[in-house]
Amino acid sequence: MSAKQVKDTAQEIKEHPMEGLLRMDRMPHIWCSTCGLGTTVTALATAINQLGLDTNKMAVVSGIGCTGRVAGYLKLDSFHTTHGRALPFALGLHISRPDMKVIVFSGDGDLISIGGNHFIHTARRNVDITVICVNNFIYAMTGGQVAPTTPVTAKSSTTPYGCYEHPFNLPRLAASSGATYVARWTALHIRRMTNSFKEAIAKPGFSFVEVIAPCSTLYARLNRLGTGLDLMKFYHDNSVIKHGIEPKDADIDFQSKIVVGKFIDIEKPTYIECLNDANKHVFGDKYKPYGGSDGSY
Amino acid sequence: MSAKQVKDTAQEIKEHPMEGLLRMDRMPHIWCSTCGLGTTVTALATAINQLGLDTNKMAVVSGIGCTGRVAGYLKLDSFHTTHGRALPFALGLHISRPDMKVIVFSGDGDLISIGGNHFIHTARRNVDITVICVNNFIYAMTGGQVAPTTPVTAKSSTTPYGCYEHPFNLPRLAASSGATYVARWTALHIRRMTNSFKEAIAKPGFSFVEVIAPCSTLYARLNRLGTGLDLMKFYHDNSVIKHGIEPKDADIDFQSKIVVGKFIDIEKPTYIECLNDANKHVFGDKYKPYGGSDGSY
Amino acid sequence: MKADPRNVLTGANYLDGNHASAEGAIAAGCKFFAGYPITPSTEIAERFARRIPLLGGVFIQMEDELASMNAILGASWGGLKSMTCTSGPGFSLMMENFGLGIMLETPTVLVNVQRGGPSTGLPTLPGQADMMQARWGSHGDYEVIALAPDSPQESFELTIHAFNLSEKYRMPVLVMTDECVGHMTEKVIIPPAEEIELVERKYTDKKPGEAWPYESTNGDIAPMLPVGKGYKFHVTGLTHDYRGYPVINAEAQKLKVKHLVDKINKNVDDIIWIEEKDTDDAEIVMLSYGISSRVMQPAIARARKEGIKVGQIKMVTVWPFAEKRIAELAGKVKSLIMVEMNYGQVFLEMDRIARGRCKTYLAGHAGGTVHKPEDIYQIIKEAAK
Amino acid sequence: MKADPRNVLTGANYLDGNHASAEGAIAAGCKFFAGYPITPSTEIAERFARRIPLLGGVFIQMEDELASMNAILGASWGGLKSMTCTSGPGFSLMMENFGLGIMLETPTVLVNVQRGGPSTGLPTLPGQADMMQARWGSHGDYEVIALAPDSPQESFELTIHAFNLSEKYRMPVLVMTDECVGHMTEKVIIPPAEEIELVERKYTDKKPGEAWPYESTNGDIAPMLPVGKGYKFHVTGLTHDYRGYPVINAEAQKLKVKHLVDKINKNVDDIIWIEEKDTDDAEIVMLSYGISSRVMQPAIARARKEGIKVGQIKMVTVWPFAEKRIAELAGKVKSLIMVEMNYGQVFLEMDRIARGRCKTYLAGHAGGTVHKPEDIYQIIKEAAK
Amino acid sequence: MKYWRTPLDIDKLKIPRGELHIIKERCKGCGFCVEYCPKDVLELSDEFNSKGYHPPVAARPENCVNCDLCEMLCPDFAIYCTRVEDEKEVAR
Amino acid sequence: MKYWRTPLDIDKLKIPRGELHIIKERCKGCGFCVEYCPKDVLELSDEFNSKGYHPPVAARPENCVNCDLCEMLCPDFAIYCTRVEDEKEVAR
Amino acid sequence: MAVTEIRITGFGGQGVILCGYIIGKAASIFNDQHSTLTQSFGPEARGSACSAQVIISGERVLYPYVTAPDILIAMSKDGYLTHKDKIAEDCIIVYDKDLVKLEKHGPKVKTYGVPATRIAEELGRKIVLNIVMLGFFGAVSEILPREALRKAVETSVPSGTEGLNLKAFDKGFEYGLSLKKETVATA
Amino acid sequence: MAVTEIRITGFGGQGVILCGYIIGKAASIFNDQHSTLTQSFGPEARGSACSAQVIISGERVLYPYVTAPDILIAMSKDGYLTHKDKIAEDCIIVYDKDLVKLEKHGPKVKTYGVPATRIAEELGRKIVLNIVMLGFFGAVSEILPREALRKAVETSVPSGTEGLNLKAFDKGFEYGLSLKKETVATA
Ligand SMILES: Cc1ncc(C[n+]2csc(CCOP(=O)(O)OP(=O)(O)O)c2C)c(N)n1
Ligand SMILES: Cc1ncc(C[n+]2csc(CCOP(=O)(O)OP(=O)(O)O)c2C)c(N)n1
Ligand code: SF4
Ligand code: SF4
Ligand code: SF4
Ligand code: SF4
Ligand code: SF4
Ligand code: SF4
Ligand SMILES: [Mg+2]
Ligand SMILES: [Mg+2]
Repeated sequence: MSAKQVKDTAQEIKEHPMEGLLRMDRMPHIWCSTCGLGTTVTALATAINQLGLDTNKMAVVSGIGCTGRVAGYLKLDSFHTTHGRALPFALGLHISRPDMKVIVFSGDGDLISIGGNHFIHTARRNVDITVICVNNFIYAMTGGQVAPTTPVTAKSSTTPYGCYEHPFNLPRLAASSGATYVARWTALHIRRMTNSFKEAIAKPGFSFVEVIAPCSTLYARLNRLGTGLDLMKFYHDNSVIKHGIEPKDADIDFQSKIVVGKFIDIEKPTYIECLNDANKHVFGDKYKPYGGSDGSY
Repeated sequence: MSAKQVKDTAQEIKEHPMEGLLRMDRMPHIWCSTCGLGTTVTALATAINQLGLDTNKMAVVSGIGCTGRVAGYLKLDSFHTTHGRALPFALGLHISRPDMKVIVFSGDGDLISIGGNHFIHTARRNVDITVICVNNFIYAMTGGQVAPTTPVTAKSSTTPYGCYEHPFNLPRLAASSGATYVARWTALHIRRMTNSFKEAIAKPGFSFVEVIAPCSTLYARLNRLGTGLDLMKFYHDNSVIKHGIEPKDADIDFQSKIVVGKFIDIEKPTYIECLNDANKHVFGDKYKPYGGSDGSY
Repeated sequence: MKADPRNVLTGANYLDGNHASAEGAIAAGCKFFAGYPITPSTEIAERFARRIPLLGGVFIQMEDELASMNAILGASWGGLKSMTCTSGPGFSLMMENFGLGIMLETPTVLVNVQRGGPSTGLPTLPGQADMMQARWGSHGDYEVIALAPDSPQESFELTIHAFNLSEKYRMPVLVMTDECVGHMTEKVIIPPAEEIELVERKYTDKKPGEAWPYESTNGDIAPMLPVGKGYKFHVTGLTHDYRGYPVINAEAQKLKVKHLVDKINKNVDDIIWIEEKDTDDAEIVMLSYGISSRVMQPAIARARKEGIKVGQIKMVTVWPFAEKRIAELAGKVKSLIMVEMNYGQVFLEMDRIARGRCKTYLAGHAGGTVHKPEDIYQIIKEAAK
Repeated sequence: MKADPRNVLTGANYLDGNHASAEGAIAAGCKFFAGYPITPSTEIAERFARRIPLLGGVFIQMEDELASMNAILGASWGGLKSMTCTSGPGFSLMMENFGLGIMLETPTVLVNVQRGGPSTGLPTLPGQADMMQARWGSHGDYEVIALAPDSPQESFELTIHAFNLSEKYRMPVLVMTDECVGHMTEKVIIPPAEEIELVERKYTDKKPGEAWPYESTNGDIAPMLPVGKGYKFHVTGLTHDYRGYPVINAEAQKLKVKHLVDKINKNVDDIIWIEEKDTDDAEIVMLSYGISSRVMQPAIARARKEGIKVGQIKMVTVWPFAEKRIAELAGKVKSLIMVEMNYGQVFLEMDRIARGRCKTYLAGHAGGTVHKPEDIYQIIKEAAK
Repeated sequence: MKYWRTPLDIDKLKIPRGELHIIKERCKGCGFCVEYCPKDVLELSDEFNSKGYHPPVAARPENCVNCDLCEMLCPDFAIYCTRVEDEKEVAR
Repeated sequence: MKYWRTPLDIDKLKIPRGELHIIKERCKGCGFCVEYCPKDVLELSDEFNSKGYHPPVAARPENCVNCDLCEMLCPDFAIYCTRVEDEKEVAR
Repeated sequence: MAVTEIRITGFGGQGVILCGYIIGKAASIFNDQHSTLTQSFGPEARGSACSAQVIISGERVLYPYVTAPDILIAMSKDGYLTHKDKIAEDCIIVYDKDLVKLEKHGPKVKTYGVPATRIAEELGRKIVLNIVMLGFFGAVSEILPREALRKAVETSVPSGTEGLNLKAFDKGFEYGLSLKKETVATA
Repeated sequence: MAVTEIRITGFGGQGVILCGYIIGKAASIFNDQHSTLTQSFGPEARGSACSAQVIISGERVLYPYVTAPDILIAMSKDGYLTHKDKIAEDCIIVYDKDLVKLEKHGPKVKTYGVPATRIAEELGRKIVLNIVMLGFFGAVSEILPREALRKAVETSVPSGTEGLNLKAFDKGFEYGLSLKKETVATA
């Protein structure tokens, strides 16, 4: 048998294929066992690798949350801002450096609860930012409180007897606000998710990918759903792929089928294109298309 | 000829049929000549009168703006809060007094720009509040800045060369967030608007009526659209009634047809119904349905 | 008015400061809690959410802190005792509408479980560096009431006290605790309901049509108008007159701001609650509040054992500041030492009031943990020189 | 570095303070303005919006003030000079993320055109009651730089100065003006571009892989890292080390907070800019800033005419406070008088520093209009007794 | 509160008639009432009120059918119409 | 960066083979890799790492086809697979 | 007069502020004086009372607000009524004849009426009433050179409207000149 | 001992805090002492190091944190390594045998190992490992009456799980007793 012995020495850390995109000096990360976040990060790193983009010209911005910690682990120019404010920070960064790809990596609470206003407005403006939202149906970082995504009857530390608020359907909200690319996958749809990330990053305009991911420590535990592994399986097995479906038909109920797929992929001028077109129209040749900071300041 | 001479004496002020619902001690109001706000207020007062509700048990909450001043003129328990925050204040008021009808009267900037997050979340929760948004396509109170409703190419003091941001379609945003009643009229659709106000107030749940109204001093002037009267006519003449249309087909462009009508009217349990149902389910008879403050404190 | 026995968990409980705060609020009759999670305050909300359904109240987790602050104002006007809790970042976000509460003269309670700042700082570790923000964090002139518990027991008691003060002075009241107290678990003795005295809200006794929402000036407290009873009153965050109607001029401004400031300044003797020990013969007086007032004690004990005459004042109310008493002491003692977990905040007020009549010292700390008693001791030694 | 002539409207202009601020920003090379309208500040945004398209920059009206504050931080990291403007209510909303700017050590400029508060207050009338909020409005410990112009001319100049200080000290800098100055139109002389000195941002000269974003402590200013150049750095609002990585403990907290505070405290001599007049022989020194420092002059002139030896200090930088000089004067003069349009804010700091060595007076005002010179005069008379 | 009324006596056609009340000082001369009166009852006057606006006058009061449109459209609560009791009877 | 490869030499079927690398100390024993390995290569070991987790071992390493699924799913960047150069030739 | 205080009063939309701006600019930029323009308007919105205040001085203006104006320009009845009693003893009142009905004033007060709204309406744009008033004010007050005011008008109105506005200015000025002549004649 | 300082260390999810809570409650509520429990956990999230600290005293506890624990309960290697050197001279170390490999300690330090995770796994719920540790700690430390600890367990665990937890407690306690006996026997 020519198979070599499995190596398991820590010396080989340097060879992990994602290491170029990860801050190895910060490993191990803080995420729990069977948390879906690490998997989603791998998918993003893979997407970036596969796109072959200049990683010097990419930035990631996060708010606060377990998901928000992504900015601390990805080896790009990376900004860990305040809770809910990743998008406006990213908008400023994007406008100042339109030549860079800006990715916002945010949790469901961060992005849609406290950050909800920025979400709808940045989408409305069709700002060329890629937004990845890890929806674990809960506020994980702070210990398992209800989120605007928590399905009805699901338990959280602030809905100890079961949630009774109607949740958002994030793809629908994104689409209604103006997003030009909208997709949803579970964390186990690893290759499809990676592909969506690639499409979203390549897309000029506001692109949004929701990733349904297990929070083992809080969501799974509070709802007696087993481990994150069970949840990972559960989400995947209970999902149906429906590309191009009307987002409003993609509501998520507790423990019922999760519709996944690419829902929206349309063309619409981005914020900066609109800005340049409008000014060109008004000022003619006097106007030099806006190009942002040349990076030299 | 038996027609009497037209009376025009100020003594008769007391007889104006709306006076029971207006704070006459605050007249004249601050709104400009040919502003559409007064007309909208009359429609609301008429709706309240026609519904025959106990006006002791109604409250109106506004944020800041020309529209926000409505709370100061309607003779109900009325709260002029801070810019953008009418909805959460109203939510607290409503939950504390579920027996009362709470109406939020808000401008497009107040409600959807700075207040956008509260808008989508209060709609999501289907809180039993009636929201009237006077959309004049601009920030009027502060002197005519761009709003998230300003149509592309329209001028404002902060888009002096024409707006280039994609605007929101408010009915679509409301519907996507969870509103159970959604309608839009122009200020000149006086009887239809009144009727929608009646339906919206009667509706249990989050009801939303958008009123397209002229701002003569700023929007009309900055865009050389004549007087408020011209604009009033313009909006009305350029509108088409399409009841039940998908809200996403009701985008507004600058100077193109405005789709008006009742778009959404669905049944869904309200926030307090959900709360009571959930707790009843968990606690059974131990749970007394939540009834709020009895008003005696 | 006595507390309702259904709301009171009478007996010996083993609770952390946050859970104790929640029990205090419930005992005080709080029926509406609008909050947004933030470490290290969230347990207050969580306990309230768990306890309130069978007590006839509502917990709602709002979309953010701005919404939370406004919701509790709305609910208070609607006739429910209401509260929220937060920590530094959320406290900053609440500041605009805390000001609305001040301006509308709305009773409500806000608990800030302080952590290390600025910005996201140290979410899980203590600080006391929001004390000046508590005093000055919203725009414009106004005065505040801020209490600081040093233990779960006091978290329970001062939360009730905060509700009482909020009704008495018709304003939002702050409980400024910190991560150490909030996450410290100790025995909390909850007395029987009949031993818990509550301040009832005062509503007008005038008839609709005759009553206005702000019928008092110069710091006198006007009774509130109830909603839904035909008063059809109006209130606004704009500068307003006794009718609640906006009046945009300097005279109205003077009347209103003076009233807001006088409410506190004229009642300092009623509001201020400080606890003194060994100040009679003291040459050095240590001032502190909250957890720091507790941590300084081993250092004081050591110093006294060595014969240094150290007295101490624990400020239960930090704002308004006990100006009169401190001024008096400044004229008598050799040194005043402020012990607080920040770079010198309440210290500034002590220092000002000392007017150079004694030496003043700051025993400060950047936060992240409490002072080492040793460090405080060294400052006492220094001050005793 | 000199200003770019394309950005400078050299010559005599008739501008109000707000338009002058906008011109100052443009002259300073500001290329990104994210704002949210609010009376009485909006004209700054409006002018910027009108002027910038042909100058290669962007104005964006954000959805709210929280977004505005964050957007300018993002743009600053992206390499553009950025700014926002607001007034009281918006200032309160910006406080959380002003703290982020402090923590990330991000150069940017925030102009607060003060109006009467608290809450919505007096939108169209002046106040100076956000001065302590400027100092303490965000949670946690930190120091700020706040400038106060007294005229459109100074609005122009101090906005440029604010940009310079923000780059020099790598932090957000506040321009605390007010409605009166903002809406007051006067001649503004704008010098030729080559007479306008600008501070260039300092970027690291180390190579990617070798450089970290916070390679300094104790108040030394570390050069920034540019984005998009392969540094792949990380920054966070959590307490962090020189690498920008979060470190959640008391030691890291001490290092970081001390650094933030030292940045200012060690450089007060460079930062503080006060203008003295007649202080040499003065028995009474009047302190003031912004519009109040101007309004007090007729009163001072009148008093001097009557032989009262009144000197004056106009504080161009209000924060950091000119502690050294004021302490010096307190030891020499009979009285210090603070003239400000609030109920006593910066006064508290003056009073503290006086340490009882001279009498201190507050010439305060609730806002809504400026002081009557007569009222100030009466206080001088009182102080001269 | 007014509703549309059904004629009680169908033998006689009652033409509803209205009496107009104009509160000149409140009027801001917007012209909504003039423009949208279905019976063309109103005209803007030449007169200025103290704010400098031209309030309307009922140029053809006899035509008023008490439809309330002017009242509902007036943004300044400056005009309203009451029902005239002595209605004109018209033979069928 | 790895892509699915098309066999170059179609006469011989190259079964892609992988060499597994497990960084035990980083592993949090979630079992994703074990569960989703299409070739059932992995098992959780009995061993504890210093955090108290059981890292996987390659129980059937010869079955590994270098599909990378374990690598992509691992939330802790604790496992990866490299292509083994000396591929086994299989007669068609 | 070392210091001249001017108050212009009217309601929103009448161009009260612009009128003040032009006066201040004429003094400051085209007549080498110091001037400070401040404004006060109603509760943020248009349509309510509004007033502009200009102080012209040989030295830097320190106190920015008008206390007792030497000149009151009244474009609305409300504005006139609000401010009519807070004026200098020898105040010059310049008002729109059709909008403002004068009340009794002290003996030293001089008053000059002009049908500015009507003149503006005749010019086809009611909006230039403020510039008509301004011209009229220039002629009757004589505190600033006509050319300084004209230049200030020219450089302050929206581009494209200079002609109309200068015409309005001249109309007002001429009206003022002839009125002055009359007054002198009848004096 | 007037004051006993105890540190419990492990990682998130192991129930470290609950373990401390039960000890503190046993002392405070069921043994008429004062006790203060504080906790420190990693950067907000689970999965990282976490520790609980209990101070038991006859008087009110003033300084709330442990400085040099008299007892160290170690449920993870990381936790043990982090805290092993900051202990009292005569500290009692109680540790999970399978998770923690002891290093060298001073002569006065007493150490007691228990295969708590394995015992918990045998009981069918790995999650009760903290209660096994607790029982074991109770037996070997002898600072609190067994009954006080049992009552504290009973009133602190989620309702419905009392039986399992008491079983876990007793298992740990018994293991501790027999180990103690052994130690005494070999001593
Ligand atoms: C202003 C403010 N409010 C609250 C918090 C506390 N906080 C931190 S993370 C978080 C929620 C995280 O939830 P989510 O965004 O869903 O991320 P997850 O942890 O689930 O990945 C909250 C409320 C904060 N840091 N700042
Ligand atoms: C926190 C805060 N930001 C900004 C403002 C200033 N402000 C007052 S009203 C307003 C916008 C009003 O626009 P809209 O809601 O559309 O009402 P409108 O005046 O058009 O009726 C703004 C920005 C404020 N009062 N508070
Ligand atoms: S708490 Fe939940 S979301 Fe956070 S790291 Fe753990 S499993 Fe993941
Ligand atoms: S500014 Fe516009 S919205 Fe405001 S009152 Fe005037 S016309 Fe109406
Ligand atoms: S009531 Fe009708 S008919 Fe009569 S004046 Fe008014 S709009 Fe015209
Ligand atoms: S609608 Fe009202 S305000 Fe307008 S012209 Fe008629 S009466 Fe006057
Ligand atoms: S690479 Fe594929 S086949 Fe090989 S161990 Fe990983 S998952 Fe299994
Ligand atoms: S997926 Fe990674 S962390 Fe999970 S068991 Fe496998 S190697 Fe360990
Ligand atoms: Mg989440
Ligand atoms: Mg609007």
